Amino acid sequence: MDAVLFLIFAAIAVVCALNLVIQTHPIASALSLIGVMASLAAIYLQLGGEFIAAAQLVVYAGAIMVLFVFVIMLLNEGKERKAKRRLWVTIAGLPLLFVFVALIHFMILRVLPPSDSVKFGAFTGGNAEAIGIKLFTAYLLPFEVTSVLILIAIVGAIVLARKEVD
Amino acid sequence: MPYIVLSLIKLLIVVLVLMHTLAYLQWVERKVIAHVQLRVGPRRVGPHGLLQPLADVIKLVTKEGMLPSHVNTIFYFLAPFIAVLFALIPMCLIPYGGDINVFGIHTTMQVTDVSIGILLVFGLSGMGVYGVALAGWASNNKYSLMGGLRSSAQMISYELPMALAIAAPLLILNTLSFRHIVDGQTGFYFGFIPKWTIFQGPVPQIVSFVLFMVAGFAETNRVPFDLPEAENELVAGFHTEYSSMTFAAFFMAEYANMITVSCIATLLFLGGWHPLWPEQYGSSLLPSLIFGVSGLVCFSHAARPARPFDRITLPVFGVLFLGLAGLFLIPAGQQILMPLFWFGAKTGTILFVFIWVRATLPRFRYDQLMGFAWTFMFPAALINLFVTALGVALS
Amino acid sequence: MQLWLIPLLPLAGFLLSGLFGRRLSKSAINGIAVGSVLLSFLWVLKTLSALGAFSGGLTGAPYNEHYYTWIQSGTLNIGVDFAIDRLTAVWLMIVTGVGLLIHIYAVGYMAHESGYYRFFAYLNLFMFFMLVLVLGANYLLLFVGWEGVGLCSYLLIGFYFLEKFATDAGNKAFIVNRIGDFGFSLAVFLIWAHFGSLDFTTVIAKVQTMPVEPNVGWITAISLLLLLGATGKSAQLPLYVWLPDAMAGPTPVSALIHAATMVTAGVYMVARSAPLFLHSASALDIVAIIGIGTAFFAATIGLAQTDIKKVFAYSTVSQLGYMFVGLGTGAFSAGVFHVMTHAFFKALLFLGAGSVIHALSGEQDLSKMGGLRKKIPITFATLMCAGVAIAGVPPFSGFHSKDAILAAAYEHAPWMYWVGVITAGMTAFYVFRALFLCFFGEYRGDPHHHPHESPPSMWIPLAILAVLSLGGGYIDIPKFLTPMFGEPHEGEAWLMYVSVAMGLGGILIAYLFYVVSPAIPDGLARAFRGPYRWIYNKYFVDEFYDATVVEPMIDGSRELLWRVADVRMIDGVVNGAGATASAVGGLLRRAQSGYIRSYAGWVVGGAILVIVYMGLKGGL
Amino acid sequence: MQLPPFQMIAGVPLTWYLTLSAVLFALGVAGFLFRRNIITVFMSIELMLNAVNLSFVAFSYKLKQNDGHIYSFFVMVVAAAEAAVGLAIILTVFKNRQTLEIDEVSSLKD
Repeated sequence: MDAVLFLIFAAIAVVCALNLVIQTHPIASALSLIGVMASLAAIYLQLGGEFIAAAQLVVYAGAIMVLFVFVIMLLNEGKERKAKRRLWVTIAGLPLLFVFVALIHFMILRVLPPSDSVKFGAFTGGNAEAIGIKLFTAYLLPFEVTSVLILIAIVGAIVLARKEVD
Repeated sequence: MPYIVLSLIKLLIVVLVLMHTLAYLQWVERKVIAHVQLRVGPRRVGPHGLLQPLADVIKLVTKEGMLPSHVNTIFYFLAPFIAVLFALIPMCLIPYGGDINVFGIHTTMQVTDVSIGILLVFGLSGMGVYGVALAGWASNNKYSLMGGLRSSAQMISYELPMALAIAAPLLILNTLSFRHIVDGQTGFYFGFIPKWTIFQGPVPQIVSFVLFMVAGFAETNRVPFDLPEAENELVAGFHTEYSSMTFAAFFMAEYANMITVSCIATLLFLGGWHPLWPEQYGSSLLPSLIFGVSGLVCFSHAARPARPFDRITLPVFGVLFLGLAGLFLIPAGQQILMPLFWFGAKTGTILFVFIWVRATLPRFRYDQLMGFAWTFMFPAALINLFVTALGVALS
Repeated sequence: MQLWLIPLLPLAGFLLSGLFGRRLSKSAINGIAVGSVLLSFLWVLKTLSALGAFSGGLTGAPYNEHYYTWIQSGTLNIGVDFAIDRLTAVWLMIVTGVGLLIHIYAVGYMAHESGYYRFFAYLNLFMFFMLVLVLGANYLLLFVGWEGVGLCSYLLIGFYFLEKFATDAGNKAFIVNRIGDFGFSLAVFLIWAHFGSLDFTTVIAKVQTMPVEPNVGWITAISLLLLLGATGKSAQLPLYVWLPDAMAGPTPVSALIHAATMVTAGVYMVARSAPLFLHSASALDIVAIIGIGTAFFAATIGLAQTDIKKVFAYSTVSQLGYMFVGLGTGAFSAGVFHVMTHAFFKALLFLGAGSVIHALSGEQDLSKMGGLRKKIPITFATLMCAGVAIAGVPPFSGFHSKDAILAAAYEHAPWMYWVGVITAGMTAFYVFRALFLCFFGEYRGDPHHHPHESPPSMWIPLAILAVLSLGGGYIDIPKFLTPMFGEPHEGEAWLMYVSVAMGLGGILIAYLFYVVSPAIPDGLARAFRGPYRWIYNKYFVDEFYDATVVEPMIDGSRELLWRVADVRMIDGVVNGAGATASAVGGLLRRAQSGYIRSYAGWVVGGAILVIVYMGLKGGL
Repeated sequence: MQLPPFQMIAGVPLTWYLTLSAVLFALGVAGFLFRRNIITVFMSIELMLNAVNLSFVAFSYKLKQNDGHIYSFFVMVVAAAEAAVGLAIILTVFKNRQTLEIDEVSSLKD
């Protein structure tokens, strides 16, 4: 059952990610990215990360991507024009990526014993309470710093995007 | 796997009930607005227009779907799908009552209980915006685009105060699962004031309840926040180019969102399915009383019919109501029905408020809308949250 | 006892009038400047009376206050300590008392000058550093004060920084002092290396245990280096040249810094480290010889000067020489005594000269004065008091101190006594020459100009100082300092008569020359043209220094350091670095295509390489 | 949370999750390298971040401690900030150059 669920969502994620790369239209890419995120949220649930799953939905899919879609619609650029693709990128890039994945997979297999496997609900440390406690005790300072970062980001975004009032 | 089967059964029930509620909610809305405006409202199809929703559905299904030219077909059809999807999913997470035993099976009146239910519902309903925005963008029409942009901006803006308003009662109840939220509101002060979060100490959450409701209006694009479909500015906003089923989908989505918001409000602030006053003062007799009285009223009207066919219809309703009243008196039925009754009553009240407001208030201007969100709602919610946190910390 | 208040009050004054002076009114600045000095003077009085300095107390070890550890490194441990013993007490009284008078005087004198607040800020700052110098309980604090007063003197000499000569004089003073300070700092290093501490008490205690050095050794070296510093600050041979030029500054500055207080810092330093000198056979003699040489030398120059302030400046140099004679002949208390009396009458002389200049609105040339006796009677009277005091006429202050020094000198070496006596005669002569030229005879200045008496804020300090320089001799400093420098020994009576006779003789000759028959001096000058030209041109010392030291230095800097070291080497290195960097950058620029995706490609490649490496290395 | 009754079934190897995250990451890189629309490139970055998050969560499952979750939470927050600023920058770029072609904004000048 676990395997089935995982495979379903993993398939969705990979297909959506591929779509993201292949599609020439930003909106399509954005939607497929949302798909990736949603399926990842499901996978997080499977890994016992309830809070992270919810955060994934609320923050990523619910807020960030809305922002993206908003901007895409605002600019409404349309399809990506077919331009002279710089050749070496294609030639070098694709094999490079395959090598990349292969290497990582090789390493993963080498480092991790295949024995340990994921069972749904075997790890409950990821519920909101545990995360909250950890976040406000051990990781208090990073948390505060991050909030300051957010504040700065807000100000920066406003400064950048507002019309110059002459 | 009994679990799966059970879930499927529950799902079926929920969907059926929901669909009918959606259909009839629209009838109710039309009726209520009509009466507010001193009109009669739909009454041709069936007695008191009771079959109107059926007619509408048939019409929408059979009507030809217009596909405007130059639209981005995929997204054009994807949009209503997304909208409906994310409007309906949250229904699976909402509990309508406590634990029950039916035919020896012990289960809960809820499709699935997630320990972070409210967060999940929040996230999912937040994703409904894609439907609207995409629809606006895909139908290749400047009014629609305006509508889509407006709705996405509006949703993002109002999600903040909404989240903050939700956070305050969660602080008091100290859980994220709907079930525990409701359990946290059991009991009464001095034996008669219910321990709902709007009354519960240390800090009664009336403010955040109001804020939540206002934000809910905005999230569901209801009057006075229905800028995305402001007729007099944008024809019909994001669904200008939609007709027949696709249009119906958006319609459904809007009502489903309304119901979701009302349910969350009920669960979070109004104590879910807990009665308004304790058993020993006969709260369990209330439904029988109401239905009984309405049944008698029906009979009395049937005696002096205003319209000829009332002579047939009203007695039927009278019997129906009296039957319901009897049903509520059966002890075995009570442990299932009472929670549903109270839950439905509270949710219904809130839905009525939705309709009432729509019939009453004018629409915001767009800048007012945003300004309201950022300069009033957000600070107010923050302050409320702060005060609550202070109270919780001190108690 | 809050010793720190004493220096900090003037510092506060400096900060106030220095930071906000531009906005403050003149009266406010007067209040701040004079008030701060007055307060610190009163605090000095309170502290000293509390320590029993006036009632025979404070005889033993100095009263010390430790504030915090300033430098703590290895065995080097220097604290910010202030200490008071009787020597310090004398200086505290002189500095704050005379300083107060001169501040009051300056209020009147500077009334019409621009940069009013600047002047008083500097003056207060000087008071602060001088008090730190006097109060400091170790050589480093002493050095801090030492440099501080040097800075203030530089600033105040160059106060009229629009005139070239003023700035030049400032630079000269500063640079010449550097030579002395160089010696002083070396001495401090040696002291630490040799005694392992810089606190006066420790150093002196350690010295007391050592035998007197028969011939040159550590202690002699230290003493001579200290002496070098002293010659710089106290304008002794060969470094006296800066002091006469220092008269470019306003007259109160000349009175306070270059007559009464700062220039006596050298004396203070030598007296403070008396045990060091006493433990070296040769050092003391050298001190004495330098002193007497300076005294005589400066006196001869003073004979022929025509600028009134220059005359007094050279007399200052020569009087300082006297003090060193006192120190060098072992009569430290006599030297200190002379410091005090000299502070009185020399300050008075300068302030009086200032008053004259003020009356003539800036005229300093003696040949353009004369007959001012009637015009500015108070100034005349006070200056006369100063004159008799410096001439050593009994029973006035100068007589007592100078007599004590000469007696000690005779005991040390008779020839020194005779030179000293002659110098005393010359002193009396040139001082009264100046006074007669100024006050008697006919008014030789611009006839349309009408000299006027100075305001009370100026002549009241004059009057006070006059009283002090007349009666100051009865403040028996040698007796006061007995616990530190031992009993002062009385010389035979005839020595005293001779010196007094010389003094009176000098006055008489001056009267004869410049009042009775003014023709004689010109005749003499014509008769001995050669020597006169030498004296008149100050023995061409400045020219000599220019030729031997300054010019070679400048040429060397220009030719070697600038043309070769700076342009060729340093600039070469810097430019070379820059050129190399730009060349490398030109190469690296090719990678900087501006196409973000190519950068990303590089990053991915790098990541893969890393992974491959780790995989091969079998790490992880 | 209440555990559903099918937890006794043998689970999924952890390596699958990590491989999935590797694949997603590689796809993100690919998108970054091949797409020329700034926004798409930006989204590819987000994809990479997601992939990394996945491995964080997977590892914290292996180690049975939720630090990984917290890291991925921080990643999300930072991503939010990044998105806000980045999109604002994109808007400005578009305002100044009327293009989203990443190769046409290759020069730092003008």
